[in-house]
Amino acid sequence: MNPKEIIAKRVAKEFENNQLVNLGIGLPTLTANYIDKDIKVTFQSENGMVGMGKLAVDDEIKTDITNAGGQFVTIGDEGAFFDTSMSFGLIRGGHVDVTVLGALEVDQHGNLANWIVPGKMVPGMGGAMDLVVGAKKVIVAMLHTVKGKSKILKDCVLPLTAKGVVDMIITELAVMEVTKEGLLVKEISESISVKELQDMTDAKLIIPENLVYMKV
Amino acid sequence: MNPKEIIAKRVAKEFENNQLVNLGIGLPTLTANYIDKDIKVTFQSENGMVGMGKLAVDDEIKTDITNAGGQFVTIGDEGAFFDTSMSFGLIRGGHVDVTVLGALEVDQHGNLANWIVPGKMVPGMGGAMDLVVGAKKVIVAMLHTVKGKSKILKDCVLPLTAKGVVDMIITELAVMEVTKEGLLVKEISESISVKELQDMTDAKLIIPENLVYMKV
Amino acid sequence: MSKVVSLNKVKGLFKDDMTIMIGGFLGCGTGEALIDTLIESGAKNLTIIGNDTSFVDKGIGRLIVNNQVKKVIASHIGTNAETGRLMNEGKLEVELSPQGTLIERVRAGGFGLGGILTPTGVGTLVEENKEKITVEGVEYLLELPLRANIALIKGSVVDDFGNTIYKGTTKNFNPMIAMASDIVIVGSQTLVEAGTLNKDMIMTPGVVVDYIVREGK
Amino acid sequence: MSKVVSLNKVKGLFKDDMTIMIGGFLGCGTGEALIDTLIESGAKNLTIIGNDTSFVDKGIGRLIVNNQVKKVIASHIGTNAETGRLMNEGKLEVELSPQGTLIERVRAGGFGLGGILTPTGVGTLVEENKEKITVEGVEYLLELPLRANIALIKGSVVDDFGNTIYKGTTKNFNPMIAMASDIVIVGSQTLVEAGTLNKDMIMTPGVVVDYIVREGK
Repeated sequence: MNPKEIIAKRVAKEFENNQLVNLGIGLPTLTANYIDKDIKVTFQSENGMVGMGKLAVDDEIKTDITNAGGQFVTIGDEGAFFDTSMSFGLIRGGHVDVTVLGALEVDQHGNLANWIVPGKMVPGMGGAMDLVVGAKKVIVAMLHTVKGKSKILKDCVLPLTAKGVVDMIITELAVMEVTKEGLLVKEISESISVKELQDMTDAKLIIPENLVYMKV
Repeated sequence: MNPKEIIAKRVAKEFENNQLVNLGIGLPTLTANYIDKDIKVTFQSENGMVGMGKLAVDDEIKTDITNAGGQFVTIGDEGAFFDTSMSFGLIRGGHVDVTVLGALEVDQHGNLANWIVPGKMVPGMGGAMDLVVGAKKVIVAMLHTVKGKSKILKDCVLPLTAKGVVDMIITELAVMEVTKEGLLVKEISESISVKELQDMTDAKLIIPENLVYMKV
Repeated sequence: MSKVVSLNKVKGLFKDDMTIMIGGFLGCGTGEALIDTLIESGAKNLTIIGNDTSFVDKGIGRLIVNNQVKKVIASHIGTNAETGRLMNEGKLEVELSPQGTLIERVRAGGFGLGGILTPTGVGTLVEENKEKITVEGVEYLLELPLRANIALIKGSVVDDFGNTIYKGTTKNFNPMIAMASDIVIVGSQTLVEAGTLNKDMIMTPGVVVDYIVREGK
Repeated sequence: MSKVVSLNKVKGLFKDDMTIMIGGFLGCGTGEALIDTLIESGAKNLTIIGNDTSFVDKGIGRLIVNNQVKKVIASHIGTNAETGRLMNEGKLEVELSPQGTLIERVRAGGFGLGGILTPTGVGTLVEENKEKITVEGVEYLLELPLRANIALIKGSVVDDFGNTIYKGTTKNFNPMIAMASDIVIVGSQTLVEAGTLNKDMIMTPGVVVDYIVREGK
């Protein structure tokens, strides 16, 4: 299993029945493929629908039904369309149970940086700032390191997307919860030791006695 | 012609083609009966529609279509239904061209008092405060006096509905515009002299050279 | 688990001292079966948020007459003499809010806004105890969000996932109230299967609805 | 006088230095015939308000490529490399607003609000030069209204009074933009007679629409 698959599979276990879920583009979107059959969640697309289904193919395509990436998608029986004002009412108003996003950096205070890449073009925050402020649970799903450097910091260096909003970080190596005391490791990959995990992480990790292995 | 009929007929002349109009209950509602056939206006009912038609009778009645007084009404081809948020978006956002309301008192500064009757029950302002603040043109339609006392004051005594919002006052005796200098009489009833009009009015009236008779 | 339940089931949700938002404009768009159920529950000291207190024999008006209400937040109480009488006797607290302001406060509560600035009420009694904020030379009142424990919604056509269509002028406060309450109960005039509604007509998506009961016609 | 006019007629409305709001999300819900017409008008130094700058060959993106735009107010410009390039060369001013904030600013402009308080952007670059207001211990940004001279709307089904229905995800910014502009032009995908639409589906009432043109499919 490649690292992204591990992350997507583990994130998928976080979803509970009847939740409204918003997935960021890229890796977060992959998590939809691994949700247990018994768990029924509804997906929101912030451009204006709930009940979003898979990408539309062939005669499923309706040019008036797109996702937030501009791709043609389907909509399920439980779905509804609405305008941007309502869509962000759902988001900022706390009606979205879980949002899953990638990050450039996240820190032990739950701060998140994922919208400005230094020296690169600034694409704009789109709906990300509202999503992480509004959703009841914010899960950052990302590789633990980039080019050998930890993406989990004591304090974010890049411009923030939001302050203190991240609830959980899921990487290919660990599942961590943001607590008032700092980053609490809930699960660790069987492939590494606690010391190795800490060595690969800039932020100080809290290791509980009941630490378990990460199952995917 | 009774005084209320005079007022209603004169108010009806203020409407222009394609305007969106909101009429208060009572005398203002009567004005709809006197609009020139060539003038096509659309009526808003703040409980959630534009294109409101006449009261519904017999098999026109649909229990899901009511006006702001709770009566069953019809809706025209140009009409649409919406929720209260949209309805007051139209009102406060300046999309309503004209609103016509009654008043307990109005003064030379354009202040309006029409929601608290002293010593009586306070019914609540309903949509009136939003309407007079938001509509492009606010016309007060009322009898000039009550029990011999002027309702057009130098300064309102009763609690205000809004400050400086009235554009025009139409009574059975005169048509007056609120200007920065004070109340400018535009038209006067043939039945009285300028002196008599001033005697029946608490506020100081400005009488222009080109004063004309009120035609209904 | 289906969201469609009996009126008896939702009766158990009503508790003393709760804040309840109720849709409707002079009763048009109010679920009377839900009002019956709230009366049967006997819940007391309620704070009710709605456009008006309707008439003595209709909608919110019946809760007032039945002395279940401690406080009302509304834009108009003039059609229900009991509201005024109880208020004057000191038995009922009434907070009046301009209609356009009231719906924006409910919307702010449901849409996660900290408040809105409105020109309505400036220079009147409405501005008492409120912060005034000047933007580009114009004064506005800062009006704060409203939320409730339970919302009672009336839907004209509702599917069994809770997606709701409102016909005619029954919309009024219903769609916003459904966004601003912890528990949302929809009284369905007509109940259909999920997937059969026109998805461009749904004003309240089922994802915010907790319970669906059957309203009469 | 009918509101239904030719594209040539509305071309004359576009002037240099105007602020124009344009509906659409990555081009879905943007009237391309109206974009064609705005391009043909040659109007320059425009300020464009919309969700994004789409792609180089679609919607707002085409106006960027055609160098008609002085300033963009949007939530996202990442799908159109030209926007970034012109910005970096100092030829285009870009004001980024979080998507939920942007639509609330447009709504405030159209609904007569002086501003709204949002928690979004607190503690980030977005709060620069903005007033912070604390309500019940929580910090919010005061975000101010946006308005425009002209709104370009795309309607799926439009009647000849201007009543507009939006299908699927073409709604996005269109209904709010139609409320926040002095002149509202609707590009109709399908044009029908007034009175034939389902009045519970209309999101933009014809009373706010000034001109109707025909869009292709």
